[in-house]
Amino acid sequence: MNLSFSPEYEAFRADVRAFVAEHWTAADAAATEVDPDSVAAMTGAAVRTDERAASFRTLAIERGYLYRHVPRAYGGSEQPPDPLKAVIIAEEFKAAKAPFEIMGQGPSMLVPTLLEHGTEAQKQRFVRDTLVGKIRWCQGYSEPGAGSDLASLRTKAELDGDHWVVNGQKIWTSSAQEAEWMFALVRTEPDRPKHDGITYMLIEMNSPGIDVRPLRQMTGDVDFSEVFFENVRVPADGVIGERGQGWVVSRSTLKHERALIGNAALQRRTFDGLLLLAQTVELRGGRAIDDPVIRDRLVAVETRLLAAERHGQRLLTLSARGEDPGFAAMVPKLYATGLSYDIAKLAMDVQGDKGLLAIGEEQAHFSGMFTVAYMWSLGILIAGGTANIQRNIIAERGLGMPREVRK
Amino acid sequence: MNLSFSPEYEAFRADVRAFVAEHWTAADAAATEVDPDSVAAMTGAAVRTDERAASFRTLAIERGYLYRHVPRAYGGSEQPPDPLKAVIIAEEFKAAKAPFEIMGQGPSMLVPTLLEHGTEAQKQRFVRDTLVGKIRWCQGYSEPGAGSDLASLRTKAELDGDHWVVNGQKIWTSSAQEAEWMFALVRTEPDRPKHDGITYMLIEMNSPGIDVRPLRQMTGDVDFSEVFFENVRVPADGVIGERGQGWVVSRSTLKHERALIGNAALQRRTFDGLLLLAQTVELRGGRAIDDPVIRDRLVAVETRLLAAERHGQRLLTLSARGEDPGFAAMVPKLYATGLSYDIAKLAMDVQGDKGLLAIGEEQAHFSGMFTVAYMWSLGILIAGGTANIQRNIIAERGLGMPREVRK
Amino acid sequence: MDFGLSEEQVLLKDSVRRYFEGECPTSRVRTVMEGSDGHDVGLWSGLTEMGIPGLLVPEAQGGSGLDLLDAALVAEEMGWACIPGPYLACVMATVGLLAVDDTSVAARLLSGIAAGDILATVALGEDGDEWDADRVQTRVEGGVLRGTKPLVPYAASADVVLVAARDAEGPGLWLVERGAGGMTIAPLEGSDMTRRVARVTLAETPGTKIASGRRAIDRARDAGLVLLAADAYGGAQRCVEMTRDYVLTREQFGQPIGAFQAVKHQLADLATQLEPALSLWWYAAHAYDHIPEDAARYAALAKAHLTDLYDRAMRDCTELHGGIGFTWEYDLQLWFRRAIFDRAFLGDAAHHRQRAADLAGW
Amino acid sequence: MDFGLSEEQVLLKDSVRRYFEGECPTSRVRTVMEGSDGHDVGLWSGLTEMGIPGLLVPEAQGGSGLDLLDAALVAEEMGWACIPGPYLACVMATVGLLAVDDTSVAARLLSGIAAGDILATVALGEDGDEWDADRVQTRVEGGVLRGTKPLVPYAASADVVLVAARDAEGPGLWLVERGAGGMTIAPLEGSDMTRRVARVTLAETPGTKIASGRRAIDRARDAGLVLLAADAYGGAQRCVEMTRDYVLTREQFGQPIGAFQAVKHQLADLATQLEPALSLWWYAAHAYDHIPEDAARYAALAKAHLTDLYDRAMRDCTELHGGIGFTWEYDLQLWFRRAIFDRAFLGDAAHHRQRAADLAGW
Repeated sequence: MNLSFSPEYEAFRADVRAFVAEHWTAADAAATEVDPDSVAAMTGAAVRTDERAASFRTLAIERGYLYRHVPRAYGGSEQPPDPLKAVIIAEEFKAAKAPFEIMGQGPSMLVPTLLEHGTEAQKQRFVRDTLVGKIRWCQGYSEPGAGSDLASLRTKAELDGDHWVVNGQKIWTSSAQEAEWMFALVRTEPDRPKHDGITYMLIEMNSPGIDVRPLRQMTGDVDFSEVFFENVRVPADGVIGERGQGWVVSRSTLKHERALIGNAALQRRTFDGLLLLAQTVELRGGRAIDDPVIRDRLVAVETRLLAAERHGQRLLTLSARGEDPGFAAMVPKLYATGLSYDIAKLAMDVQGDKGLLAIGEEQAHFSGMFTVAYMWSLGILIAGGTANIQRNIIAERGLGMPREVRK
Repeated sequence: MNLSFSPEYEAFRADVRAFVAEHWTAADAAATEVDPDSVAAMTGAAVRTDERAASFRTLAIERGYLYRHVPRAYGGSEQPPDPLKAVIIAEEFKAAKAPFEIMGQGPSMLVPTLLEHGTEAQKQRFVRDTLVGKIRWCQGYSEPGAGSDLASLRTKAELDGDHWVVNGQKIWTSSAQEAEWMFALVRTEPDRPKHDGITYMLIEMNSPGIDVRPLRQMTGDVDFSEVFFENVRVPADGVIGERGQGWVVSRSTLKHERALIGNAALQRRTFDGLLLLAQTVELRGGRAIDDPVIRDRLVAVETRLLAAERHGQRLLTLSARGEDPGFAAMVPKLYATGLSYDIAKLAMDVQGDKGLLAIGEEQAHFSGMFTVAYMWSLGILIAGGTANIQRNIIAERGLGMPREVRK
Repeated sequence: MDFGLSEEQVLLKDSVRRYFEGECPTSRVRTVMEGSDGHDVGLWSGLTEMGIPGLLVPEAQGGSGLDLLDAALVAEEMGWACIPGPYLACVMATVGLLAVDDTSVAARLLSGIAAGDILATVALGEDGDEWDADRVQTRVEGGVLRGTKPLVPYAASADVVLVAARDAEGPGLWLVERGAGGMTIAPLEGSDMTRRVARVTLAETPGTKIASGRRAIDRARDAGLVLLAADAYGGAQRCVEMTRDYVLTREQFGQPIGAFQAVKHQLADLATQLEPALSLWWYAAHAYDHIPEDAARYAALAKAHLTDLYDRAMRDCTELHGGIGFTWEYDLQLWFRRAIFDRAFLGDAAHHRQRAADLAGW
Repeated sequence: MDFGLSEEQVLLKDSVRRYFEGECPTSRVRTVMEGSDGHDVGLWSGLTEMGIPGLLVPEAQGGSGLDLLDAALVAEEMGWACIPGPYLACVMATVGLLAVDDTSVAARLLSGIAAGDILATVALGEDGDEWDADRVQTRVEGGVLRGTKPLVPYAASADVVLVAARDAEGPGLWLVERGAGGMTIAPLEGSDMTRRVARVTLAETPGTKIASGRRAIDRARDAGLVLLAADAYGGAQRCVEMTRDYVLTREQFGQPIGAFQAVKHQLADLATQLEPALSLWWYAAHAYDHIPEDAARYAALAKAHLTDLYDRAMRDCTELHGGIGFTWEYDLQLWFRRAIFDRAFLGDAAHHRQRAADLAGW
């Protein structure tokens, strides 16, 4: 066990740091500052995608720092897998507030799918533009009748000459209003049961017949939409993988999504805010953090967070060593969702009676940002498969317990 | 809402109190004292069954105070149902430490069954002697392969002339060593599936072919046994209800058992001990109860206990009014089992490092009695159907949710 | 010995529930939420016709002279139906007035409250989550009040505010009329817009002392605690019912999700924890009027326990709903917001548990 | 950057596990439990041959000079296999000796420990759950010790006892040899008879001061905390595995009970909580030797968290076993007892959380 980096990696870190220092100035970094009390800081929404950021990203790709798993032919930097270098790059870019890989569903979900299942033409057409943010994507999986159970999808596509004609409805589509394209699962073989007959399809969002209706959330914000399809025509070549094989094609992307949500960075950010809050708020004549019951709860959630972070280091090590992480890789998401809720709930309690004030109310502590975290912690419970689905997977695939008996 | 008793009931209380004062003297009460620190006090095991107690019970039955639901013809006092009078009698007897109804499985489980399903001869033969403790019973339901799932019973009885011949094994039989008789469920129709073909049978424990093997528990005590049957002969008339109808006959008794376990009296006793412990134990220079985290947990469990107790009063009121308690009657057991564990666990923590000392170790606080409570709280989780079975019942019968899908 | 509701109480509950079902569906709740003052005058006058604001007002002042339990049963129904408005403020002010020294002033106000002519509220807490009468910092000297009350329910709508303050003799209750000089009312946005609060600043504001000592303040607070507990119970029960209905309808993997054992057990656990809690707040309400030695302690216990359960119910019910429960349009979020209010207002669960330990003399 | 075990560490774990599987099934554990001193000399000498008592002893004194992480991996395996004996005492004494001022005495003892000739233990805590060096009451005046140490591991078997005490200069560590005058050792019965404790009374008992200040005491305690965390992890993992195997075998209602969703989810939740906790105690062990600023705090966090989880694991696993898990004959109860020891010894979870908050300077 050795938590420092070897000289080889330290040299690599120095290179990265020098590169960033040269190409992303203090002035750039200052222009990226986000008010630490803001809702954007809490939810991690502040990512720069302007021209300045795009040109920096292009340089960083050339240098081999971003999109390392993507071939140069498609706009990546095509580096041999090295999880430690990846961590070093992420740390250095973050420290300098420099633009990093865009974390949206396009680069993190669609691109791996295209690389694995797409045709040469599809890769050329989409990957590069997606990586630098020129094409933004939304995901069309969930439907009103198919949340956890994607096999029940009803949105259908029928072949009419050289086009598919799509009819149906998607729901919980994030960024549907901004996205130029959607990657979607649609049913193309209605007579085949369940998982069979689903096709993975790319749909341009400005196609006639698409109606995007924003869904307002509990927090009052709009992050999701319903998307309605009425005779939407999609060219026949807008399919990834084989027709009817969408289920298989989609499964690799889901894995990516889960890894994203299971990352403890969001919990760390909320916890650090909570700690500051507890040191700031005065309750009944003393700092909230000096209340022994709050203090005890604070350490208890911090301990779980530290365990999650160290667990992430263990997973990284397994990955760097090329070992199979097995069970260890299955738990982060379920672990993090419960933790998110408990951190946010404690933050609500730490505020005392002022916890009842709304998001954005200036009399509220930190403008009510912890109410966002609290409500989002419930959203996280739901995103990427509910906790019960996670428990099924962990029990069945992780612990080798019998599969569900179903009608 | 009125928590005092009406003059009519206060007059009744005065009668009971006078009766007890006359027939159960201070000397009798003193002889019944149990060391409050003892394990017996914790588990409520101290019940007098000697001659003096038996003669008092006989008088109390004559006066109409005990076994009020049992006809006089069978040794009860045959009173009109009146839950308030029942409560008053229990309170007054308890205050005077006077012998109350014997709480064993005979009076509380077998007697109601006999009264509902027994023949006249069976009632005459067994009820009276059971009520005064002359016949002690054990219950033969559980088997190694049939715990929660009684329909899987394998102990079988075959008719051979005018006797049944019993072969098989029972487990978790409490008081098997002391009991003169067992009431048991045995399979008499092996070709009929599941619940069908089970018969409710009375078996004399000194019959040849019965082997009782004590099961030592986690606590080190022996409260349960395994009972083996090898060609045990039982007279043909030793059956309650119809042959093959044992499942129906047994269900009424299970209801009684659950009500017993759901009662909050045991949790109250443990909590009162815990409170005394927390006020007595010194931790790091102060009373344990002054530790704010312990104090918070103490109030939290006390609140749940108070809710359980008030809930009992609500159920009593519903019963006294002749109203259907519905859902309210289904929850006490599950509620109490979780509470028992949390009270006992807190008691372990309140003791600090001395919580590691064993039951009976004199350096331990209260001779380690809370370790008994802690271990028993796990036993209670299991007794009378596991918590998961309770949750099924509550969800299905209480909340109207769908029954289990099974193979 | 009868630990249950009387026929009159059941009737009161039923009539209130029917009124809300008919008059205040969640569409109306949402309209009031979006309104400027969170006070639906039409709804309130309907309640006034039913005698609700005057439930606790003595018959001599035109009220019904009932107990806090009756008022709490109405609060339970408001929790069930998510009813917006100043009911909590009204009840807290009423019981405060019932405990004052100056009975003539009180009698006038109580008549007005029962008649629906006067909307009264209470300004008890202060910055730093301070709700205890002994820690009030608002000062009275020469007949004028100086201080800040950060969370006053329905201050902007109220005709009179009963202010906890202190003078040379210690804490007491002062009457401040609407529009009194130097009083600034800044409405705040809360997560729950069905119960409004405002920050009230008193700068040399004239007021009339109506009670000396902490009793009137304590009575108002304890009544508030019981009402919040009852509201939490009603709300949590409603959410369990909504969730039960939802999981029986919603199908996934070829069956209603309510057929999955995990879902059944989550709801069974929740319902099992809630059911006995009903008796806890019933008793707290009953003790408030009839068993003085238990009143303050059970009010604290009931508020702490029920708002903990409400929070847990909202977590579990939102999770069981999946995405729909996280939307603005679906009504579950209305109760989620209400749970936040019930939990935070008048001090949180751990604080009341600590008070309960102190009150027990542990 | 490598947060994982080395090949040597994996080998060490494997060889220890194989040794326990071959030599110490639970039948042997039960025999030792029932014995008078809880110390199986044969088992211990087998461990000595493997170099276990000397893992942390410098090579110069015949040990392996390894890290606390290595010792903790052995503790994990002991937790897994429920191994009885004085290993915890031995490690705590060893690290105490590594931190003393008088290195000549330490060198002699460390050689003996590594060779298996000397069994050493530590007497740190005092009545009232006092484990902090600054609160030690045992007094030293004129070269003799006076005080009581209520929970000394394996005092009855030990050749030397390192006693935390205080003289005019403050706290420190004294060496007391077996049979020293005025030392009374009263073995106590614990719930867990695989780790014995005794009450040691010192009445004018001669001792040699080997360390001044609190450092040696703190190091011994922190090592103990990490070892208890590792033991808890191993034990909890073993119980999850036993329970998984049991529910896959046990049939009810025509299927293994492990096919019921509720059972699956209970085990999945438990395993999910346990898995990241491994990394927590790994880091605590690593910090103990290599990251001084994190050492004390992570030791406290790991002990608190892992023993909380062990307790929860025992509750859930016992429940999932049903009646059999409550019997003396079934082995699950051996771990249940071990969980009680791990949780209580060296101070409970809430205490260590409070210490961790203080150590963070919050």
